[in-house]
Amino acid sequence: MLSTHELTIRFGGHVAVNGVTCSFEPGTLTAIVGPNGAGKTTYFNLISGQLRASAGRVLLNGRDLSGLSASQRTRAGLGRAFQLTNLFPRLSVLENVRLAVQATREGPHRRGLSLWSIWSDHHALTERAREILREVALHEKQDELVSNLPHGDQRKLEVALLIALEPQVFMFDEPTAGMNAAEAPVILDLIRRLKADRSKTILLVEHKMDVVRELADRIIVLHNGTLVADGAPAEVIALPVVQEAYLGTAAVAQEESA
Amino acid sequence: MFIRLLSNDLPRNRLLAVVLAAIVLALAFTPFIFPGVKALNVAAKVLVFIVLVASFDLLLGYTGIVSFAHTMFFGIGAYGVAIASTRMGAGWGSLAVGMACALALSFVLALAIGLFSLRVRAIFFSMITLAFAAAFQTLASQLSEFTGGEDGLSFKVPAWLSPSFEPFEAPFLGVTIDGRLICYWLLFVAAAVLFLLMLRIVNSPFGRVLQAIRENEFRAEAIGYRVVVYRTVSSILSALFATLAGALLALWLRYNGPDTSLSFEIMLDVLLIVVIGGMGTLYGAVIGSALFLVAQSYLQDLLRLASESVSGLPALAALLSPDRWLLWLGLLFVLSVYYFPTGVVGRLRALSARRAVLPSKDHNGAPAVQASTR
Amino acid sequence: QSGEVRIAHVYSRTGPLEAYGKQTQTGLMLGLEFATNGTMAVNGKKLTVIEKDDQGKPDLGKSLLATAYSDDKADLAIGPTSSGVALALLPVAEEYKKILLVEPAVADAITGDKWNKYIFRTGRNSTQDAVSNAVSLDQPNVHIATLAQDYAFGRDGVKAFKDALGKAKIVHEEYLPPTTTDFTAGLQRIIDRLKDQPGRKVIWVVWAGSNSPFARLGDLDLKKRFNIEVSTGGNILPAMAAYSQFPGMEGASYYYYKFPKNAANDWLVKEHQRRFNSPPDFFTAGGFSAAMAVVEALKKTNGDANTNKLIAAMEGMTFETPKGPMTFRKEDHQAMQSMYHFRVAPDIKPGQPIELELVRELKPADMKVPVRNKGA
Amino acid sequence: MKSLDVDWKPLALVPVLSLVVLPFIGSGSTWLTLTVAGLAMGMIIFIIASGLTLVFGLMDVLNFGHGVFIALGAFVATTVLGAMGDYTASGSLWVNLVAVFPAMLAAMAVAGALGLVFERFIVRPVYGNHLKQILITMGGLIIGEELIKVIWGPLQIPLPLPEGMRGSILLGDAAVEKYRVIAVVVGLVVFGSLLWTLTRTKIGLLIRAGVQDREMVESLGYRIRNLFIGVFVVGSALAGLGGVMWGLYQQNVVPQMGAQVNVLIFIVLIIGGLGSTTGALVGALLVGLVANYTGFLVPKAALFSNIALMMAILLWRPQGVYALSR
Amino acid sequence: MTTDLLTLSGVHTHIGAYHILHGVDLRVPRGQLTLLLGRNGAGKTTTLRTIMGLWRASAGRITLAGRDIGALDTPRIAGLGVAYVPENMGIFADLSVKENMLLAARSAQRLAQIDGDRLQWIFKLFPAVEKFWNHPAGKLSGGQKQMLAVARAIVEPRDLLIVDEPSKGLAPAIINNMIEAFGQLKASGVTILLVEQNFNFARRLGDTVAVMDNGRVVHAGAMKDLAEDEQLQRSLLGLAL
Ligand SMILES: Nc1ncnc2c1ncn2[C@@H]1O[C@H](COP(=O)(O)OP(=O)(O)OP(=O)(O)O)[C@@H](O)[C@H]1O
Ligand SMILES: Nc1ncnc2c1ncn2[C@@H]1O[C@H](COP(=O)(O)OP(=O)(O)OP(=O)(O)O)[C@@H](O)[C@H]1O
Ligand SMILES: [Mg+2]
Ligand SMILES: [Mg+2]
Repeated sequence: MLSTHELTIRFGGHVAVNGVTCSFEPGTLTAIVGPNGAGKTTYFNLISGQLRASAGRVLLNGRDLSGLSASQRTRAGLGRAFQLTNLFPRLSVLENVRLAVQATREGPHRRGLSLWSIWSDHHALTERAREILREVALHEKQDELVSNLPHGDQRKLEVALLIALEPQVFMFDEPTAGMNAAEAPVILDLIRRLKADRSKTILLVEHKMDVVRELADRIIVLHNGTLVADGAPAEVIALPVVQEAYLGTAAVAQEESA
Repeated sequence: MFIRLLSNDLPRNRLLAVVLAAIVLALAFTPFIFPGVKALNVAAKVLVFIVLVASFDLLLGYTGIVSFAHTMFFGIGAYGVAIASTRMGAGWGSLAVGMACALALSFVLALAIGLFSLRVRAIFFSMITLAFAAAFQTLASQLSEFTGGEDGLSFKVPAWLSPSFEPFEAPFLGVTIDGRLICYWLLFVAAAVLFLLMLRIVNSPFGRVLQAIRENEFRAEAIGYRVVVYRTVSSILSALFATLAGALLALWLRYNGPDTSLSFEIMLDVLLIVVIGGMGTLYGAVIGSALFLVAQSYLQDLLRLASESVSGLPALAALLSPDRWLLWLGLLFVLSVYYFPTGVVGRLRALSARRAVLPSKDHNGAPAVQASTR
Repeated sequence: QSGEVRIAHVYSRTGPLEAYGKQTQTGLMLGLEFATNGTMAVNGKKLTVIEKDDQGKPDLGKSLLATAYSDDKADLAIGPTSSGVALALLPVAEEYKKILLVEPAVADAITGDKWNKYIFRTGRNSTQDAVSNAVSLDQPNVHIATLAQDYAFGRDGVKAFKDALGKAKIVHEEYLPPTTTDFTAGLQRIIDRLKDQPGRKVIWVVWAGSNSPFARLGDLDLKKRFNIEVSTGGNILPAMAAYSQFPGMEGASYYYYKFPKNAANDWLVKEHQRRFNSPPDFFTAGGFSAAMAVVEALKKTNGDANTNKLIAAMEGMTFETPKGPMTFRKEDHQAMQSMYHFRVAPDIKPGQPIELELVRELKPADMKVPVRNKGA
Repeated sequence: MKSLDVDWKPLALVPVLSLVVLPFIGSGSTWLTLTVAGLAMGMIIFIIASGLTLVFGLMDVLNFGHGVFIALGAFVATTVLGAMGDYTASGSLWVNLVAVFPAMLAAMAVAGALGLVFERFIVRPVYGNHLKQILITMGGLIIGEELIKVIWGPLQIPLPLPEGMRGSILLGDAAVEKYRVIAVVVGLVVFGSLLWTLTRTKIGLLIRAGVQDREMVESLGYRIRNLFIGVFVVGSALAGLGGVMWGLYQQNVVPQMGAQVNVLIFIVLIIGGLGSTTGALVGALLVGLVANYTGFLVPKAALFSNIALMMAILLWRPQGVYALSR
Repeated sequence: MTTDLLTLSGVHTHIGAYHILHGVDLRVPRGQLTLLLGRNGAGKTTTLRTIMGLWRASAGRITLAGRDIGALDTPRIAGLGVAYVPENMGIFADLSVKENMLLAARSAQRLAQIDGDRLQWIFKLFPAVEKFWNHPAGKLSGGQKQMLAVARAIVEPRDLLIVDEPSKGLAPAIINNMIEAFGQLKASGVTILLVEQNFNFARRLGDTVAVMDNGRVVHAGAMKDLAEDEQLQRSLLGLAL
């Protein structure tokens, strides 16, 4: 189980995430919503270790991760896909995934610190990487350079890397942004399948409310860095604060209260 | 077997393979094919530079670290052998001691630099190493007690490797085998072994992680690799190989001084060779070194011919004067960046890969990937 | 035996010492021409000069000299320009058992502890430089502060200078980084030490390079303010332009074209002026001397370029040069030669072309130059 | 407003440093001599470094060829001043200026013109790629240096200081060279005009934006090409001016002088925080002062004073005193 | 009677060796909002970039207010009164939000010269712009950057506004503001060319619509015809919206 306790970060005077305490059970998909700049991505960054919290703790299965670096947290079981794609552009699609698979391996070739073995001999890694590419329907492009891929395929690969890491906790940050309606289903199906495996904890940041409604077991709402609502999707969406500040159904959207 | 020796990293282009094979054969049989002291000296220098440039490529091409302090390690290796041989007298023992001390010193310095490199921006780091390399050179000439100062050290090597050693009476294939040639072949074997070792390293899982870090350090960290560790290990490895290259140089020259192994000019040559050969392709080190050093060694002779042929035109003759060979070297710098952005190896491989690489894309060969914050 | 004698000239045709190296080459060719009366042959043997550009790099120099001796079949070699290169070349001459006539590299060690029997030198060594300067300054009640570059060349120079002084007193030694550009601190230390000394007060400068302290020394008006004088050795003409700030300054130099009066120098000055429209300089004279030494030696062996014969001929040999007669000392093969105690024209204005006056010719006998190659 | 907050600490470093060493030096007049000379030296260094800071700070171009423009400026000055012997020989500073001023203008013009060519053929293909910039500008440096040798010859050329600028101003026992006072004035003028252009006009903003996303700047309707050329030309011209100042200071010029000052300039830039004009000034002044103080107090350490200073500053602020904030 | 402010006829564009646009014909009527739809990779972005002169058309003709702009360079085209919000937003990350805005205001040398009322209007639509006024723009959240990108394009009045996918990553409330903003701009006479994936957004704003596929415009007509015709949607866009 993943949980955060009073997680806080300040940038100068600006508190981007403010005392967020929350826990996430395995087998549930929690959607995190909130206005732009509410602190959703920052909250992810704090959990996965890209940013150091000014205060508060992150716990995974009772283990305190707060002092660990991003790479250590990944190895502890936190997996993260990014809002803006963030890949190895001049390596092939297959190698991108293979690197992620290798990162999870233990034993003599542990994380590639072995200088003596030859990379291309690691058939097991390659097989696993191919398997994952098939899952996201990228196997036909495995030899392309990532920099030559269209945007939608890069988003898919981003998700493939996350799967390759085999984490306990999956964090998706707007996985379908910039993907058109015809392509998004591949990713959404994948998330659905992950969800079916009851042992995984899934966190999803998403602005498209139809997607959220369909996938989420639970919604939490961040606003100005604070957790303002938490509950079942239908309830949360109905809350006035969510309606006004986020969905903006009021005739003129309210100014963000500073 | 052969493929395993090359760590499954083949030239991937027929022309490239032929050229590489030709270079290796030419180097192996230089004493028979190209008689004369000059040719042998050039060939020996090529061997040393193959190791030096490849070790720099490990850092630059594979890890994306731009360091100007690489010649520092080269110098340490050369001084190690030179100082030990001067103080302890010629002998295999002093060679071993000198190398061991040099490797140890390089290890410590590279560790420090590796750890330091994480604190500062990439470009900042390169300029700091520039200042450091200059300071180290000053230091070397200041410690004249040990290093012989500006004048450097001339020393003797084990008898087997010195010119006066002639084990066979009769010439072999018209060439008298002497200590000089034995020393040359020692260099050849050492360079080959070191090169294959480096090829192995870049093609190991470790090497792949280095490339990942070069491409996107931020993401490499995010999928669970500790960038600090990899960077540091890579900078240490490359320093150690450079140190060995320095030792080979000293062994060959039986001389070392600040200008010979520490000067910024060598750093520039190394940079240029990496670019000409092709960054991030160890084979580039072989092709680049051979091309560049041969050109450099015979450039003045060529220019002499050229300027004599245009002696009617004083302005042109002044430009083609052998005294102005550096001018042409400078031009080579500029042109190679213009026309060989991916180096000879990159060019050849792109040809056979037939995967059209967009022109706009090969202009972005910058190793210093600026990681975004998200 | 072939019909020619092949002479390799290894020098800095390019690189930091390009300016010096080229003078040597010019001088060498003129010298051969003069010494052979324009025939460029001795005893019917043609003299061929093979040029090698060491670019100021010792390692390259080594390789070039080896190439010259072996691939190019040079009978003997002359050069190089830089001391660092010269020291690296010494073992090569020994390996190939051929003569290396060092000109103009100055390091003492060349004819000192790194010497071998194949090494001769027509150029002056650091000690000769320093001693001649010492002789020109050595008077009772003279207080001297030295200013030198902080590396072997500077320190050796000061040491030799100090050893040669008898009556004058050194009150301070200042060593500054070779690349110093702001001399304020160093000069301030010197001034602080020197200004309250009695008698004649002199700052003796030994400095090589374009970042010279003379501009600063000039601006400080030391003569007027503290009655402190400046003294230094000679240099190439462009570098001596800075001396015009010190009218009346004294020192000792290796060569200045107006000083020596002999046939060789007269011819050299006249021909140089005619062909290059400028007077011959420091290193031109050096190259010229080396040429005369080689021709003289070959004449003695009747054109035989065999190394051992040449060595035998050259040891103790006295030969004419633009600086008058020189003699290769038997023990270390260093050419003993005159130096010139000069004075900058007293009425010169700063910025004007330099003009030197001869105070005294310092003959070899006037200078005690120790032999330092014992044990080599 | 945030942008008005000035970070005073680095600026305070200069006076603080001078005061701290005062007791160690002891003599007041010696201290004064060293301090004034150090500050003035710093100003000269600033002038030669300013063009590079500008080019790096605005265009993110790491120009190793900067030294060529310095050398070129100095060589042009030898030619111009050489032709105006009547004016330089006069003891009057004003008459001297009649010669020096055109020499400066000519040096800046020639260096600027070369900058134009340099930008077109050397720098333009490599915007945005530091490694290639390093390589190609290094090539430019070598070519430039060799061309100078072709034109002016490989020899050192004297560049005597005009008569009226020689000598020192005496303040009690302390001597301040006249030329250094002139350097301070020139340095302040350069600094002032740079700062004004960068903070009071939109040009600075535009160029910085152009480096990050050139297409966007063009889409906003600005012709970035000309601006880039302009900055590069100004940077080169400043280097030319620096060359004149440096040459007059040394009183001679050599073709290698550009390469000789490269490392020094880079150290100044690193201390200042790559690309910051104020930082470069602070860095240059610190380098000037520290060189003099250590040179006086512990001459042995003077060799490494620049590096030590740089390390100390980086320990305090890893990005230099002003990290890219102008 | 509407005239066309912008027209493309038979425009071909090559990127490197690739032939991307195969003869695009497009008309953008003055004072209206024209939507450009199409699946990923259809060539929408390429069309916009070609209009801006960022890619050069290899054949065909582009006119703005009757004038051929095919040969003009980007600054010139922008100078004719065109504002552009690129797909990647084109934020100057190292500059503050304020400086980003100042640069977009071409006629203003200093902040004080920007029309204050207009600025207030922008602040109201995109509160993040005001809130982070002095912050480096690179530190903004994804959605905040998107707001800034649009805010920049409208800081001064322009005749033609070209926007590439402004709604991606925006919270629903801000999407409403964006719709509001485009509505007001249109009312003030600005012509808008918009690429948008979010069909709801598109439907509420569009007057005319063009659908692209494979580097060609395969359908052009009034928005309401498309909005009401599910059959047409399915055939053009691959799904009903
Ligand atoms: N490194 C940083 N320095 C300063 N401020 C930051 C930094 N990172 C984020 N912020 C600020 O923190 C706030 C939260 O940003 P965050 O990216 O978490 O928003 P978000 O909820 O993901 O928004 P969006 O939906 O637009 O992606 C924003 O106001 C942003 O400007
Ligand atoms: N710089 C480029 N180099 C090569 N091909 C490119 C480049 N830019 C775009 N393309 C190709 O051009 C085609 C059209 O791309 P474009 O970006 O115009 O599509 P789009 O309609 O805007 O798609 P999206 O909805 O994903 O933004 C795509 O196949 C794309 O891969
Ligand atoms: Mg976000
Ligand atoms: Mg698009």
